[in-house]
Amino acid sequence: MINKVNMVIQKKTIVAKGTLEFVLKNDFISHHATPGQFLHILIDGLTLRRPVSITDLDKSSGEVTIVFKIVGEGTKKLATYEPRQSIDVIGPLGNGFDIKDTHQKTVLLIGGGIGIPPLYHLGKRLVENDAKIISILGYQTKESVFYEREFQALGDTYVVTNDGTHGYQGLVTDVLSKVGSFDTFYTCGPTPMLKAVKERLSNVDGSISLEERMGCGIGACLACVIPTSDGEGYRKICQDGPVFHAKEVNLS
Amino acid sequence: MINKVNMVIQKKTIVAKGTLEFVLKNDFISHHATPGQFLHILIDGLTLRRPVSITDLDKSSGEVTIVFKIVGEGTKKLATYEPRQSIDVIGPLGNGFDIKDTHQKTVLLIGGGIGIPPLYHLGKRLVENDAKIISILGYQTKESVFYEREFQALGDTYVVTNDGTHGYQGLVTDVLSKVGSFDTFYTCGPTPMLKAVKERLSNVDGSISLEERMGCGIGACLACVIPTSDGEGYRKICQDGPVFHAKEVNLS
Amino acid sequence: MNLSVNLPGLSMKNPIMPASGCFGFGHEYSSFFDLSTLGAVMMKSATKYERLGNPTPRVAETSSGMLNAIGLQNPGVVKIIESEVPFLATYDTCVIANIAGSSVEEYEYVAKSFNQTDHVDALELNISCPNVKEGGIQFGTDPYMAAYVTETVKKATNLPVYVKLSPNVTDIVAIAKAVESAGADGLSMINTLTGMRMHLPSQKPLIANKTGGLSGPAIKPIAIRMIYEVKQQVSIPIIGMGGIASAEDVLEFILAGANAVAIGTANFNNPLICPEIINELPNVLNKYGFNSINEAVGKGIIHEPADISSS
Amino acid sequence: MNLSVNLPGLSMKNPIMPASGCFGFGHEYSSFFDLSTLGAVMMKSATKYERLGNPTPRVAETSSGMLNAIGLQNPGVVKIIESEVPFLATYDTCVIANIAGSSVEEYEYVAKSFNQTDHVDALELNISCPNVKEGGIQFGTDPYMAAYVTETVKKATNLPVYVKLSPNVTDIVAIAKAVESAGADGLSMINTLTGMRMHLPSQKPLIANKTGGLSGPAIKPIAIRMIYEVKQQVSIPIIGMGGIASAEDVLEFILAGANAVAIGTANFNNPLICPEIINELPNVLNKYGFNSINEAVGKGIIHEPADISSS
Ligand SMILES: Cc1cc2nc3c(=O)[nH]c(=O)nc-3n(C[C@H](O)[C@H](O)[C@H](O)COP(=O)(O)OP(=O)(O)OC[C@H]3O[C@@H](n4cnc5c(N)ncnc54)[C@H](O)[C@@H]3O)c2cc1C
Ligand SMILES: Cc1cc2nc3c(=O)[nH]c(=O)nc-3n(C[C@H](O)[C@H](O)[C@H](O)COP(=O)(O)OP(=O)(O)OC[C@H]3O[C@@H](n4cnc5c(N)ncnc54)[C@H](O)[C@@H]3O)c2cc1C
Ligand SMILES: Cc1cc2nc3c(=O)[nH]c(=O)nc-3n(C[C@H](O)[C@H](O)[C@H](O)COP(=O)(O)O)c2cc1C
Ligand SMILES: Cc1cc2nc3c(=O)[nH]c(=O)nc-3n(C[C@H](O)[C@H](O)[C@H](O)COP(=O)(O)O)c2cc1C
Ligand code: FES
Ligand code: FES
Repeated sequence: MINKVNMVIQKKTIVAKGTLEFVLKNDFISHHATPGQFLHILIDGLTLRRPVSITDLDKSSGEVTIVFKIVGEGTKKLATYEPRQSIDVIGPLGNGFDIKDTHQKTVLLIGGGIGIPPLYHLGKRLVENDAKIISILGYQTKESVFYEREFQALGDTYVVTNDGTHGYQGLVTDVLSKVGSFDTFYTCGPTPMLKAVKERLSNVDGSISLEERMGCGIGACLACVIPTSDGEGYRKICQDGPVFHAKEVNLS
Repeated sequence: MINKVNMVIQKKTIVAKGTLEFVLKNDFISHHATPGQFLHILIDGLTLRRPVSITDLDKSSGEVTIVFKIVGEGTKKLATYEPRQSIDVIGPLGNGFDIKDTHQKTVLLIGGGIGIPPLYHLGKRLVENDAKIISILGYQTKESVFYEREFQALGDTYVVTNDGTHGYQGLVTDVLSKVGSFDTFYTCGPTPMLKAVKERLSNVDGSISLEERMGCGIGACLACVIPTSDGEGYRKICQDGPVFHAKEVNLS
Repeated sequence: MNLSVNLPGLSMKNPIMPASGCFGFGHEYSSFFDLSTLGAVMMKSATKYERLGNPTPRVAETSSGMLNAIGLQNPGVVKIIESEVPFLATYDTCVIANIAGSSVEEYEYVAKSFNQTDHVDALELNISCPNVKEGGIQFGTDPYMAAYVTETVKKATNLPVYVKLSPNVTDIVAIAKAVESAGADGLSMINTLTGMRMHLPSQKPLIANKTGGLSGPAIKPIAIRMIYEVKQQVSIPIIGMGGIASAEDVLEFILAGANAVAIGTANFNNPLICPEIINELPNVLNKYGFNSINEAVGKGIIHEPADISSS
Repeated sequence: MNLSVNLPGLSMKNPIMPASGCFGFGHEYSSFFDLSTLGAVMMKSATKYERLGNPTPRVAETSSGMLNAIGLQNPGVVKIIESEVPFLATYDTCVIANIAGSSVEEYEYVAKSFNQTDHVDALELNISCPNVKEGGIQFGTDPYMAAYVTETVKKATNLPVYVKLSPNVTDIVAIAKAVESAGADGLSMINTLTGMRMHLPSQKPLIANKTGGLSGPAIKPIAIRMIYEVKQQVSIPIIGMGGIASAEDVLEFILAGANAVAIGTANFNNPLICPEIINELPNVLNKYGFNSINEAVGKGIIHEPADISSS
């Protein structure tokens, strides 16, 4: 179920350099959203909505959290919104992570940059499902690190920064050898990272969450497609994804 | 002297239905503006600035007042601005009313609707110049009346509403016969009103302030012209006006 | 307030329809509102065979607009008739099938295919998609080619044919007159204007196809001008589109000469835009003194030469 | 950072100049900033005799743009040379005289007149003003006429000639190539797109001239696309314009193939836009790895057929 709703900003926090957390309130979204789903946000003065993942939610309070980084015109404008303002959202959108077979399994979460937010919501639901969580979180530099403690509360967490100013130095794939064994993985981040992860873990069953420029966000305009690995056509990231089986799609 | 400045909103008041008063602060504008001059206001998201007259100013406090009516997209947006926000303004623009020969003369002010605001600033300067003021103020209806008491403080004031819900019923020209004798007149309002006034007072020396859709606001783009009555060309309302000798320009 | 509009093949309860390519085949938007509220639905362009479309990125934001280069991705006319038309047929709204092709034969084939179903009320010929270059672009910018494809399709179908004009031309009136002479039952205008953006970090065009079609409020004044010009020179009806996002916009198009209108890009901004406009339209017509849509059609046209320059 | 750009007749300290018609003859803006900071100034179009222009309203707001139909109001070339050029000559900036006409003879006359002053560095031929219809419009939309007027003007002047192209055409490359062959020293592109708005209360076109020229950020993607297309087919330099409002916009135009750029509508929004962009440009070039303007020219062009549609 998808709806167009207004979400009132409850709280606005700077969680890292140029990275904001909004706590929004809406019962419809908080009741229907599953991990990996996203919101399509209308920003004043812009033609296209902006897709942002759900980072966390609380069904009882109706609160839904998003974390976003200021990268361009849209996110810059969104960052000027203040508590009590309401934002126009379509959601919850897309197909999230499938967690039904994770009971008592060990699950590796691998997130890079703005790919980290949806993994937090996923991690919480996995813990509820009695899975054991290991997280690898990759950031550019110390100043851009967010949610480190939140992930630590879920399980072992390996932080990696490109410049080594915090945690390990390097890329998320550089610490893969340290995490021990796991049954499955879920990853979200920039495409080069996803490709590297997919290659390194080609013998493990896993899921990846993808990004692409979007129009409608609901599957009608065919803007956000990704070729399937069988060469037989495209899947729509906004509707069939953003989460896919790692083997299902071709990252180029 | 013209400048691009930021003016901080000090106070925001609804003075009549859909009509707002902003008290703005800027020393440059308050020091240089003369009655009849206007500000060219940048409104977020719009391509063209919006011209709005200066209604009042106070050199000592640096406060400049504008009064505007919500008529379209621009004024609607401007009305959402709140105290402490700052607005980007070019000003003071145009040639204002010439008051140097008004010492101890009787001056008739005739304003209609959003043509009334600049006459208030003019009236105050005229009183300082020892002129006697009579005002005729025309509004649509009772709810749209503003600044009645302010004008009464300057001199005899005749209020006219189209529907007779306040003051006299009819048009500003309908009360011209009641005001007694006067030496000169200054008028500002919708073009049909200005034409009627010009016709009725064709044997009196007077000045009229005109409106036209503007581009630059400073005389460079030639958007805002008005034919001269000698048939020899155009004058620019933003730069040569908005105030003209009644006989100088052709109202069509 | 009478919102109904009757055009060849289209007996519509109101003049509002989603534009081709911006509404898929209706499924997704049907979860937001009842499609029966619409005057009609214009389906995504159909080609003879499945088309996979262009690489991504396929869209980009521009000031008051967007670029798209989807590349006519569609499952092919047979699948559309099998799997998509029956869904739309369950709603009480008119269905317009949009046809694209790389050759006259392809247009003819697809048009004939739509004769196989009872649920399509009219055809719209997309002779102007700027993102397909195998020849498609030629149809929309050359009056002879435009007339030729129109004539061929008219012979192949029993359905009324609306020809969708490209704005990327010097003389849109010439194209409009050519397709009218060739038997078009109506026009739909405008398609997108060809545009481009550069991506500074990669120093490459932002859209993988390099150029894309510009749509949205940015192009509205161009659409209104073209409809105004064409209306005075043809007698077939016009479905207007290009940047419409409010009931006031609809009235601007109608005054300029449109008989009905389509809404494209605005659906992405607000999936409820069509029903909201349908709801608001009576108030706007009323405010400006109209009792029906038909009363307002072309009312803004001043019948004298367009130039009043003074020397 | 090296911002200097050398084009025929124009030895400029930076690639930024105000566009014709949006800056008058410089007087008004000179009270906001020192005109010597500019690479060049493009003067308002000059005609043989004084022109009074069109009735008002002459401008209208549109989404991310504006319409104008000034109608080439100007005091005539003699007065411009007498009263306007000397003022600009007091600044350390290049001066480009823009010429409009209703006949080839008028262009020729005005071009010859500008030979009488030492202070004009180049001519810009406005063969594309959509608001003058006595024939002016023909020059801009027909390759033969465009070449003919270019050739005639080239013979009449010693100054380099930049031909300003109209975007209201099917094939801008054909016009560009025609004027290049006719001897044009450079191109300037684009002029405005013809547009219209309806005024709902009066049920008439909002602009007294009915149609007006659309400018501003709305048309930026169209300008970039046209420059990109033309750049690959001509070897004379291009002065780009159309919706530029930031140093990032300038770089988009340069990557697409512009050698320098002009700024029009944005001056109305912000009278300090030209010096602000000049100030910001080194940072933007630097951010994206360039050490000079020339290094970036055309860097965004991918040299292969523009179409990558997949079937
Ligand atoms: C399913 C999904 C979930 C996402 N979740 C998050 C999140 O939780 N936190 C977060 O910070 N970011 C997230 N992103 C990325 C976010 O959508 C972009 O950062 C944002 O759209 C940039 O907008 P802008 O106007 O600031 O940038 P601009 O570069 O000015 O945007 C221009 C256009 O490009 C699109 N665009 C730019 N970058 C991206 C991108 N990476 N992915 C998709 N479209 C893009 C914009 O939506 C817009 O249409 C997500 C993207 C997707 C597709
Ligand atoms: C010199 C001058 C002084 C003015 N002083 C005042 C004042 O003190 N108080 C006040 O309420 N209004 C005043 N106006 C009118 C005011 O400028 C318009 O009401 C305002 O621009 C409308 O903008 P909008 O976006 O709300 O309306 P829209 O109709 O959406 O505006 C569309 C375009 O038309 C222009 N426009 C619309 N109406 C007018 C108009 N009457 N005059 C000029 N341009 C117009 C707008 O500036 C804009 O470019 C003055 C106008 C001028 C020329
Ligand atoms: C994403 C997208 C896809 C489109 N696909 C098609 C199409 O398949 N066939 C077609 O005739 N027009 C297509 N169009 C053009 C629209 O139908 C419409 O003519 C154009 O977008 C102008 O209207 P708008 O400004 O309201 O969007 C598409 C437009 C967009 C934005
Ligand atoms: C008010 C106005 C007047 C213009 N007058 C002229 C003119 O006299 N001659 C000319 O060649 N172009 C003229 N133009 C076109 C501009 O020079 C420029 O080509 C166009 O506006 C696109 O640039 P922009 O989007 O930055 O404004 C005018 C544009 C505007 C907005
Ligand atoms: S964004 Fe429209 S189909 Fe995915
Ligand atoms: S608004 Fe530009 S000259 Fe008056």
